[in-house]
Amino acid sequence: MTEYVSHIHPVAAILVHAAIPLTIILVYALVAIWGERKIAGFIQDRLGPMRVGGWHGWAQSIADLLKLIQKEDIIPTDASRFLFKFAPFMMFAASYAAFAVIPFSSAYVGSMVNIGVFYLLAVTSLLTLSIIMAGWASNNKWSLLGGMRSAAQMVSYEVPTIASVLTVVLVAGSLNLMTVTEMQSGNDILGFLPNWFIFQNPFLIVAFIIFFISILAESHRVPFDLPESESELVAGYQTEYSGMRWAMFMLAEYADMLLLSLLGATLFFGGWNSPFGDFMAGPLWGFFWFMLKGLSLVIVMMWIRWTLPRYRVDQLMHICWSILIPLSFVNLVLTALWEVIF
Amino acid sequence: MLEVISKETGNKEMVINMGPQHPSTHGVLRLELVLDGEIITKVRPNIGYLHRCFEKYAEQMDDYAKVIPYTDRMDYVSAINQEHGYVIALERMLELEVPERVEYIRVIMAEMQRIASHLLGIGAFGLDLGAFSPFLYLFTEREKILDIFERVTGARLLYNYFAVAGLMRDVHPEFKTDTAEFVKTFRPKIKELNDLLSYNKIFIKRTANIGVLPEKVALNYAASGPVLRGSGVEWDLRKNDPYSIYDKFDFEIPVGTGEVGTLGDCWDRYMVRVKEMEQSLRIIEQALDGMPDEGDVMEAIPKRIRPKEGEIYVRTETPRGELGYYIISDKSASPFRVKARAPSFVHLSMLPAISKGSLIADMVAIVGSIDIVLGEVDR
Amino acid sequence: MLNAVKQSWLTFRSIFTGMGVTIRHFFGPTVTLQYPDEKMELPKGARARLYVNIDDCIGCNLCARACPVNCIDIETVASTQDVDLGKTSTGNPKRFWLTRFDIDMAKCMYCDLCVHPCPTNCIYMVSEYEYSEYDRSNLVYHFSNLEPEMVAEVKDKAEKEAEQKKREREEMMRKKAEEKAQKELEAKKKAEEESNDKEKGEE
Amino acid sequence: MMQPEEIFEYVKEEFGEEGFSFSSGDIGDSWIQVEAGMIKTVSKFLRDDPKMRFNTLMCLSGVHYPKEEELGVTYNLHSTELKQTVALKVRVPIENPNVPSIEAIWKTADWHEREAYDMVGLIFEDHPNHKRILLPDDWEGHPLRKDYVQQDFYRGITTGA
Repeated sequence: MTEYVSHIHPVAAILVHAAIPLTIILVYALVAIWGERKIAGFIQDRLGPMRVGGWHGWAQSIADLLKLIQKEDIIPTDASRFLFKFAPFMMFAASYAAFAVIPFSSAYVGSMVNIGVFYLLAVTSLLTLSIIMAGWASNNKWSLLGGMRSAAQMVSYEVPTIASVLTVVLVAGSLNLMTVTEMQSGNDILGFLPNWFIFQNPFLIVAFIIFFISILAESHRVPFDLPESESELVAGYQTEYSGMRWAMFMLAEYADMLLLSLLGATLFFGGWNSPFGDFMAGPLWGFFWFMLKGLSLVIVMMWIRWTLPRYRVDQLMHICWSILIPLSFVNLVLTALWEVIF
Repeated sequence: MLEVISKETGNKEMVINMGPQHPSTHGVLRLELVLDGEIITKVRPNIGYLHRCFEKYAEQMDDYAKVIPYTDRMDYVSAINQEHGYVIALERMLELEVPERVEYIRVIMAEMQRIASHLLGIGAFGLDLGAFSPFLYLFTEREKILDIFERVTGARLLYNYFAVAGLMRDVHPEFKTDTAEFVKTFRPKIKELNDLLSYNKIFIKRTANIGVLPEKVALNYAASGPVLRGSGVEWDLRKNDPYSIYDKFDFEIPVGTGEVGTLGDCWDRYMVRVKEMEQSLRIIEQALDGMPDEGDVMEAIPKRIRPKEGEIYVRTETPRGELGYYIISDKSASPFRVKARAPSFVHLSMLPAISKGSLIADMVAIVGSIDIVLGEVDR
Repeated sequence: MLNAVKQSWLTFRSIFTGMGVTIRHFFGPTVTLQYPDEKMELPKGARARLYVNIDDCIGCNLCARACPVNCIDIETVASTQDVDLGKTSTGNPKRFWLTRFDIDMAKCMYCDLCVHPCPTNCIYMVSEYEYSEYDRSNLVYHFSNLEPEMVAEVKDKAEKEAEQKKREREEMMRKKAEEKAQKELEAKKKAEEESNDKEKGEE
Repeated sequence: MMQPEEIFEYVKEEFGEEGFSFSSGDIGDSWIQVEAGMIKTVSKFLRDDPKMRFNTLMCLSGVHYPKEEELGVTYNLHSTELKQTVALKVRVPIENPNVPSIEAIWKTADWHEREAYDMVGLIFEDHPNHKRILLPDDWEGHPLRKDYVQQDFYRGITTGA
C-alpha cells in the first residue's frame, strides 16, 4: 500500500502516513475513554454513562468532546503564556510521532526505519518535557509539584523500560520493529504455541513483567499515577487547564497508553501475528490481532486502575531504583547467557 | 515562581494551601503547609469555613427540643449519635425514666449509624489513597442502612428521630427482620473489604508507620474514639462510662495492635474502625433479641422541658469519639449555654503534632485516618 | 534477598486478590437506578415535602410556634357570627378564616417538629420530592384557599363585626352608664324628697 | 475513684482554704470554683498527683454570665487511669477577663482556649497562638456574649443581620 501511494505524489504519501495513525488514535481515544468509564462503572457495581446516543451511552465521548471544544479557554494571569499554550500540543505530538514506527499490520508501518525501537524511546521522552513545561507554566504550586514528580518518575522508569526492551532486542537481534514481529511468526513451540517471544525464553517473561510495571508508570496509571494524583495534588500538572487544551492532555495520555501497550504487544506477543499460525492471517487480520493484543493490555491497565490504591512518590522511586533496575539488568545478562547456551 | 517562593518565607521553603477546596480535606478545611521539597516542615490548620453558630442558635431557641434538629447538623455523617448525646443530657437534667423499648431502638439505631459512619470514613480514607472502588462498595452498604433509616424515620441523612425520653415515631413492624437481614448480608462484605483494601500491600505501605500517635500524646491531646484506641488505649465510653443500656451487651473494644507497623499509625486507626463495625453488628444482634415488641415510644415525652437550675456535662461515644454536651440551664425554657465538645475538633488540633516531617501524600493519609467531619469541627 | 522475593510475592498476591474481588464485581449485578426513567419508591412516612390539608386547619398556630426556623407563616381572621365555618374531619370546630398559610420550603429543614403538635393532624410530610424551582420565591407554598377578594371581604366583614361589636359594647357601656346615672339621679331625688319631707315634717 | 466532694477536700488539703469553693446547681454536676490566678498550679497538681491523675481535659468552655457581669471558664477533667471526673470553674470580671492558659499542661486546651477567646472574649495569658479560630481575625465582637450585636457589614459584604 505504501509503495502505491508514494507512486502518486510524495506529499500525498506523507499525508496518508500521517492520517492513518491519527485516525486510529482518535477513534481509539473516543472508544477507550468511554470504555474506561464503562469498565469503572461495572467494577463499581454502577452502569457508567447510559444516556447519550442510545445503547449504553456509546456517544458519551463524542458529546464530551463537543462540550470541551465549546468551553472557554482559561489561561491564568501569571502563567507563562506561550509555554502554557504549547505544552499540551507538544505532549500529544510526542506520543503521536512515536506511532510512526509501530507495525500495525504486515502491510503497513508508517516508517520502516531500522532503529525503530531507539526512535520510539527517544520520542516518548519528550512527554516528560511537556509535562514539566505544563507544570511550570501554570504558575501553580500544585501543578509544579505534579510536573516535578512526573519528571522524576518518567526519567527513572525509562531505565527499566529500556532495559527490558533491550532484552527483546538482544533475542531478536534487530531494532526494527517490523523485523522483530516477523521473527515471531509460526507456531513451533511445543508444537502448538505461537513463536512469540514471551514463550520463547523464560527470562523474557520476567522482562515482560518489568516492562508492564514500567509502562504503568510511564503512562501515569494507578498505582503510579502520582503526577496527577487527584487526592493529593488536585490534578497535578493539569490543574489550570480547561477546554480543548485539557482534552489534548487527555488524548495524549490515552495515546501514550495505547502506544506502550502496542509496543508491548509487538515485543512480547508477536505483533500482528495470528495466534493460530496461518489461520486468520493476512494484512487485515493482522491489524485485528495487533489491536486486540494492544487493547487487552490497555484493559488490564484499566482493571488495575480501579482496584489499587497508589504508591507514594518515594516508594515509587524505591521500586524503580532498588528493585526494577537491578532486576532488569540481571535479567538482561541472564538472557544473554541463555542465548549463548541455546 | 522562584521569587514567589522566596518572598513568602525568606528562604527556600514553599508555603502551599491545601484547601479550602481540595479533594482530600473532607470538606472545607484549609491546611497551610510549609514545604521543603515535598517534606512538610510545618502545618497550620485553618478552620471556621463551615461555622454555623450552633451554640448561638441553641441559646436563642425558645425550647430545648428545637435544638435537636441542629445537633443533627453538626456531624452530618452520624446524626443519630449526635442526637443521642443531647437527649441523654436532657434526660439526666430532668431526671426522666426512659422506657426500655425506646432504649433498645435507640441502641440499634445508634450502632447502625456507627456502621454507616465508619463505612464512609473507611471508604473516604481509601479514596484519599487512590483506591476508588472500595469507596463505592462501602457506599452501597451504607445505602442499605440509610434505606432502613428512611423507613423508620422518614429521612436519609438528618433524622431528628430521638426525642427527650422517647422517639418521634414508632418503628415499622418489619424493622426487626429488615435489620437482621442487613446484619446477615453485611458480615461477608467486611471480609471482602479486608481482601480488597485492608491487607493490600500498597495500602499497608501507604498507612503503616505513618502519622504515629503515641499513647501519651493522644491522652494529652484528649483524643478519643478510634483515634485513641488506635494508639492502643482500651477506652470506650460504652464500656467505661456506660450510658443508655450499653452495659447489657457483650462486646469487645478493638484496639490498635501495630500488626503491620508501629502502634498508633494510620493503619491501626483504620483497622480499629473495621473491627468496630463487627462489634457493632454483635451489639445490634443482641439488641434485636432483647428488644420488647410492645410499648409506646411517645408516652414518656414531656410536654414542656424546663430543667431546674444547674449544669451538666454529658459525654457519649460517637463514631468519631467522645462527644460532650456541656449544658447550663437557668430555669427558663431555653438553654443558657450549650457547648458541644466535638471529637473532630480535638483530633484536628493534634494534626501539627503528628504530621511533622511527613510528605504531602502522608498528610492526606493522616487527615483521612483521623476521619474528621468539618461540620463538627466548626459547628 | 530472600526477603525481597517474599515481599514481592506477597505484594503480587495481595494485588491479585484485590483484582479478583473487582472482577467478581465486574460481572456482578449493578445497583444504580437510571433516575428520571426509574424512580426509587419512597417508604410510607418519608419526609420530603410539607403538606397542609387546609380544610382541617383550625388556625391554632401551634405548628408555626414549633418550627425552629420560622418557615411557617399563618394569618387568621376571626369568623363573623353569620358564618359557620363548620367542623374539621376530627370534629374540632373552626373559628378562624385562614387568610394566609405560607410555608417556605426553601427554609424548611424537614425536622418533623411541626407535625406532632397539630391537634387535627392536618400538617404532615408527603413523599413528593421533585419540586425544584428556578426562582426561590416559587418555593413558598401558599396553602390558603381563599381568593383575594374573599380575603378582603372576610377581613372587611370581620372588621365591621369587630367594629359593630365594639359599638355594641360601647352602646351597652353607655346604656349601663346612663342607667347608673339615672339610678343615681333617682336616688338623689328620692333622698332630696325624703329630706324635703323631713324638713316639711320638721316645719 | 473519688467523688468530686472528696477531690475538693483533697485539693483543699494541698492548697489551703483560700481561693476555693465547692458548689453545685439544683441538678447535674457539681464543680470546684478556683481563683483565676491559681488555675495553672491547681491543674498541674491535678494532673500529676498520684491520687488525682487527671490526664485528659475533656472540655473547656467559656461562658458569659450577664447578670454578674462576669465571664467564666469551665474545665471538665477526666482520668483514664483512675476513672474519675471533676469540673473546675474560673470566674473573672468582664472588664478584665484574664485567665492563665493551661495549654502547657494539656495540649488540647490550645484550640479550646482559642475558641473561648473567639466566642466569649476571654483572654488567656501565655497562650502561644492567641488568635481567633472560627471567625476571621478582624471580626468585631464575641458572638456568644449575651449582649452581642452582629455587625451589619464585614468587608463590604452584608452579614444578613
